Amino acid sequence: MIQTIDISSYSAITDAIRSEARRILSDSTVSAVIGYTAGRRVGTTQPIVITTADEADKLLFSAGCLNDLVVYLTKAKKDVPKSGRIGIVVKGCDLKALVGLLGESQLKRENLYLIGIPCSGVLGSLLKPSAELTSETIASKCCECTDQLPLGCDFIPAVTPAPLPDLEKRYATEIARLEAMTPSERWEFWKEQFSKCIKCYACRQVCPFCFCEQCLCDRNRPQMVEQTPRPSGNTAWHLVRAMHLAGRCAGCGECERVCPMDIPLNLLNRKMAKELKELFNSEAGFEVRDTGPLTSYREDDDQSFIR
Amino acid sequence: MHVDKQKHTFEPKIIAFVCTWCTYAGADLAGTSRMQYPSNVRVLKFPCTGRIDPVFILKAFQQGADGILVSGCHPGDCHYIAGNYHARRRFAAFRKLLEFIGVDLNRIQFSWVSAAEGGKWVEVVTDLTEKVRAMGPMVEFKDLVLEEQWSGGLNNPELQAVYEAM
Amino acid sequence: MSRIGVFICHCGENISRTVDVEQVAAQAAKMPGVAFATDYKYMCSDPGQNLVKNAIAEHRLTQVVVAACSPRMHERTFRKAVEQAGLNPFLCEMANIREHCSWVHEDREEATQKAIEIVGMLVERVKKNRVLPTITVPVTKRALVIGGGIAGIQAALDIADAGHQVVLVEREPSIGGHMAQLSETFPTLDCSQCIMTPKMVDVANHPNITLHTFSEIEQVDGYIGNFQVTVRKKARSVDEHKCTGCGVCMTKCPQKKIPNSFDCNLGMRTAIYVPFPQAVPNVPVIDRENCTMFKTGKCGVCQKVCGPGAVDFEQQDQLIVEPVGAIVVATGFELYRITEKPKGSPIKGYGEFGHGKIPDVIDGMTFERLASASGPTGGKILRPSDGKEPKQVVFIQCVGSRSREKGISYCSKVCCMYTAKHTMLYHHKVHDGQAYVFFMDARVPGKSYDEFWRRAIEDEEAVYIRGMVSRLYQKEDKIVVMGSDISVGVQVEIEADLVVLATAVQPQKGADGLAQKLGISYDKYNFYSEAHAKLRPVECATAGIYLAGACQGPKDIPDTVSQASAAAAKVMTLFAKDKLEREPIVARVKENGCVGCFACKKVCAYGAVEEKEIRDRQGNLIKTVAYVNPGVCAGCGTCQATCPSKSVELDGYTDEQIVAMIEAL
Amino acid sequence: MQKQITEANLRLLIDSLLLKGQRVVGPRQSGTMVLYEPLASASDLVTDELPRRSIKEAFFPVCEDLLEYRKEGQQIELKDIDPARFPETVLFGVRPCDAAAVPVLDAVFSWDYKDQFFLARRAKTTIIGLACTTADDACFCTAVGLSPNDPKGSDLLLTPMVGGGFLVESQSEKGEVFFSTWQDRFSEPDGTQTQALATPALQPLDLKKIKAWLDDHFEDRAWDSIAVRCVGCGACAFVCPACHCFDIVDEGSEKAGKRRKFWDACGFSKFTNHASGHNPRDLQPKRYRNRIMHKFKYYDDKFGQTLCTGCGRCIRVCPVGIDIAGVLEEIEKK
Repeated sequence: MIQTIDISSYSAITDAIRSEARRILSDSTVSAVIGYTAGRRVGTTQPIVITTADEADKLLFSAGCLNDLVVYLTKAKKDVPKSGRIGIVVKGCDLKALVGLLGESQLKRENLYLIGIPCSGVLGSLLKPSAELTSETIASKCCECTDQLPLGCDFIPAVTPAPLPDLEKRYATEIARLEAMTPSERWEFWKEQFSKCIKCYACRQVCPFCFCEQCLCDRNRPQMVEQTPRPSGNTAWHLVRAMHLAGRCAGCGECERVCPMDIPLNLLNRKMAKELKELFNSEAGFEVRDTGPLTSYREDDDQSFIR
Repeated sequence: MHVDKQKHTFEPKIIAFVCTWCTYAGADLAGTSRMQYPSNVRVLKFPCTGRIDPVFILKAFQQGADGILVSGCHPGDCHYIAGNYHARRRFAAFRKLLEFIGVDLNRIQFSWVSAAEGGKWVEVVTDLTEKVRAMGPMVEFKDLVLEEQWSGGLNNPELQAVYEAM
Repeated sequence: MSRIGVFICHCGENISRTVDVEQVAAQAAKMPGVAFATDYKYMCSDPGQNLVKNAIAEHRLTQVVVAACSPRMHERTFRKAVEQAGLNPFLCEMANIREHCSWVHEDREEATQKAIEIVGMLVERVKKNRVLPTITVPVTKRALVIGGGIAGIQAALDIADAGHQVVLVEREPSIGGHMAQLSETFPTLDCSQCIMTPKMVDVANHPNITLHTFSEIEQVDGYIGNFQVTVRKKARSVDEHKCTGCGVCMTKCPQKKIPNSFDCNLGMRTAIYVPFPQAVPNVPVIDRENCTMFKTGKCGVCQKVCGPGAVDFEQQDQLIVEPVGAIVVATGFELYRITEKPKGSPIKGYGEFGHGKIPDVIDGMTFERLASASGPTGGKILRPSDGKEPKQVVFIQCVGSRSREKGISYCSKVCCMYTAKHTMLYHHKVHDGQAYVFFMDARVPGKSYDEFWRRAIEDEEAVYIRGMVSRLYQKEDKIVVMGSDISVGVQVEIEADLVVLATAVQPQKGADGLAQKLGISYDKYNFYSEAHAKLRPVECATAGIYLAGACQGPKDIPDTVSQASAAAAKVMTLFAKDKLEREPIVARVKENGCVGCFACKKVCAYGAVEEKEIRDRQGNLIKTVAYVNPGVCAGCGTCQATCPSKSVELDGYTDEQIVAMIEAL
Repeated sequence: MQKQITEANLRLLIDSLLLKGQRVVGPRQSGTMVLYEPLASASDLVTDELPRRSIKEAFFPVCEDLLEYRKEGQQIELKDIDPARFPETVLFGVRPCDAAAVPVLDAVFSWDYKDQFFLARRAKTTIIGLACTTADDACFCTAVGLSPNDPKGSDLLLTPMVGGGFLVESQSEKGEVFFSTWQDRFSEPDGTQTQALATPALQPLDLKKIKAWLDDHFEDRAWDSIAVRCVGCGACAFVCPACHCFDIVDEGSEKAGKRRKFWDACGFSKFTNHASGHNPRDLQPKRYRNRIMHKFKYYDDKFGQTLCTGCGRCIRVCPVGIDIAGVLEEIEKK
């Protein structure tokens, strides 16, 4: 049964973001605010960087605000002004990525002004942008969300998000389905998925954690991963990426959303997150961590797989 | 010790990634002790298991490895204090990833072999070789290397039909 | 294109018996980049090495692969030979076709094929080898010793006697540490102070030793051979250079009732004080918390009576930067307190022993002060509550130690011996008294140790009861000790006048903080970790830092002194050269690609990774990147496998070299 | 020449082609997407959805081999790929916005350097276009001077008729040949009305005015605000029917391998990275500017054509909602 998701609070949130952005820009608390603005097509939004209080009314929050804006704070985005303190609109999932970047020395908390969103969910895709937010159209990450209310922000609109209805945990279901397969069935599944890849690197470019200036996969001495968009190089690329994100990925799901070839990339990341939680009791959250599960160890870590 | 000299139809390619201080030395000991084991294994020496990047394993599979061994110092014995602890976590995670994309984990063995364990080296290598030999060739990655997008390929199955018609 | 020379060794018949060396040479000659390939009976012999050297000249070889035994055997030999022929030694690789091939395979065909493939891998690898220059690091021949107990004193004296400058830093107002507190020492029962104080004086008088007491380590920068250590010299309120140590200030100080921690709070001291009469330096310090002048602004008696005018109420903490080349850490131990359950520590306290609320339940160190001739009771055993001589004393061993449920699983090593010593000292002083000892088992290995322990039982009449005490409680002026004697399986109840707990030896408070400043590792109890438990027991994994004494683990005095001298010897070995030379197998950061996530720093066990700021010509910060200090890096390469962009690369084991080998398969 | 064909005959035609061993490529359901892919039978053909990727890959594959190499001793052996091996192909159901891009690509691939791989495939391909009767809010062919039934690039153009079947118009010699080869399947037009064409919402853009602004505004602060949100992926370029940048790389080992050509995108930060490490387009606004300049100025300067057919794919896939039509409107207003 398709359920409608209650997003009636989004207009109040939009108002609150605007007035807060106006305030922090006019009193020079921040030099810029990164937020969402309306796109030309109905129901779409796009990221915007505003630097004056007059522009505050361009900001909004809606079910079409899919992007994880945190990517704009990383070194991969040199062109976003980074002088002074920057205001940024973050959903709970986005904030976890931001917290991860704080732990990896990519950002300094004092240089940020966080405007948190009490989020009721966003759409999974903007291919059909005017869709209503329902249990069908909602993003998969929202179905498993436990962080509707971001913690530790400088400002949060005084709105309590309506609790999400009981939604099917799509990733958990899909991971369980794949886990139940034989290895060769799983290989066939992923082979088909990876063969679709055209190496547009949208997954990498939107990922807050892909902040490397020199991606391993762009290197040719040595060529660790084949650069060409052929099934072999594609598989290596997605495995390397999953491995590099293991223990870091905060689950914003942007890689999967932006993939023009519909590859379920977040499935890999969710699977790794699940395993690292089980193995090392480590998961992304709102607390800044000095080390991740793969940059630390315990002497009594599991080694049942080692002879 | 004499290895049975029967000839097999399939001889797997086994690649071993080992640390220089423990497992490489353990393999040396197996040699000085004149122990015998299958000749399928090719050893790559690293300073420490901490240096072994999962990408190398992918690369080895793409290059035609049928089985892979990663071996280093026992916990607490690392020449570099903790390299093997980091490796242990890294590979605990990586093998889960490989499993998830459909690699049969029987093809990858992790072990601790100390400089004194020449015998264990022989056992580990022999067991892995025999196990992989029974499993047959690792075709998945090799097949991938031959795969193409439809538009770029000249040897796709559908094109073969076209050529035959021509 | 490369011009590689491949040299196949027969190793007598060791290789050629199972490997067709001629065929290997013939196949090697066909490998891309190979300009010359040959085989020879004994490649490591002089003629064999000359063959390599001549071929380098004759065939203008750019790289060399020697296919012979294990590189662990002869890599140095051939690299040296190659160097003599004018090539960088790191352009030579060995293919192990003996230990890994001819000796472990019998089938000639298979072994030959494998040898060819091994050579092929090394040929591809050596193409990617780079010229690596030897790394040299200058050495400042000046040592820092942290901690002025017997370990620090011994290490400082040894290094100073070897002619090197030593900076000795002690947190307390005087050096001496715990050994100065002890009465007699096992197994000889000689007076601790009698053997300790001359060494303390030696330190004070040694021309090569700079002593900073009442001082702590503020910051440590640099690396082996080149540390910059900032020492905080706390305000003593007494000018060390002016003070003559006459002691008038102390006799006149009106504040006389301050418990003296040196005497385990049994004796009293003044607000201006030296912790004990034989203190070095013999310069008092004002305890600002208890001084009337500091509390109320009125008094100043000490200043008035001080002839040389040494008392200085205005004195401030001083920061002194000491350049040193090596550091000996000798911060010692403290005793487990049954009252404390420190937050975040595994320690759980001992509620069943009264939480320290029963005055006549004391620890071993307190007993030492009671037994000491210079102690608060003048060497008489008098119990703290009423000053009476105890007639029944119960000693309880393993309080804290070897008790997983209380949070400490290790053995404190010294307690069995000192408890035996305590029973003897007690018996000597209270002839009609009876000592009981509850023990799990006696751990008394060591020269004359077992004899000593037996003497306590056999000659000095101590009653040893095998079992643990379950509970003790105050009953009028007695302490009822309830325990079990497991050797006979009965419950025991003793009405004691005094109970002495052999509490566990723990690292000093703040040991973890100091370790973080030094960049050395420590275990879950905060004992400092040696680089290798067996083969490098006095070195830290962090190059240039050495360990002495109980900060590394519980130790008695002989072991402590031995380790201190060993650490000193390590320092002297380091100082024997003007420059430190090391193999250039170290990690290097490619600053172009580094984004400063410092994953490398997180996984580096050696603290070799530093943060480096990159600035443009105007001085604006462009980015902060990782920098690997080649003097500190040990070359494990864990950083490289961790770096997502591979912006740190381990020379000698670069991705290019490894991938080339994999691709050769 | 004009003819018409019933839906059933069209499908029979496709199956006949396949039976003859001809390669037939058309829109087909591939997992969650519709893509141009070789059809196994006429029933694979999907005619109601614009494929996610454009038809350009029929001539300019995502990745293709150019040569093989092998080294032994001091010898290097090279083996060329023979373009004559490319099979004859019929492309069915190509949308006008895709077909219109093919002549645009012809211009660049047969300019001073004749790209034998592109041209060989091109020569062996017949393009059968299909006019659009529906459009979504990203479609803007009419805004860049094309139309939902634009014949540009098609050898034959199909237009759906009321009540089923298609009106077929030949646009080239290849189209005529196709008619004559398969004449049994077609019939003469009976005057049935064609269905109403799609009507993309965006008003026609003044491309001359836009180019005039671009001519003068290589340096302009507007680029910063337009491109600040661009994250530098290649999604737009890769789904674009007209983008044609590629890179060449050798893959394999020291001993043997292949030289390959594969899609590249001007949005990538390494696109113009020099071997020295210097990058003239060091920031994303410069890269995005190049994208717009190339499409609406440089290509026009050189070949008198616009490098955009208004298919709207880039708008649909852009991760950060960059809307090239919106950008053009903005420039037009300046």
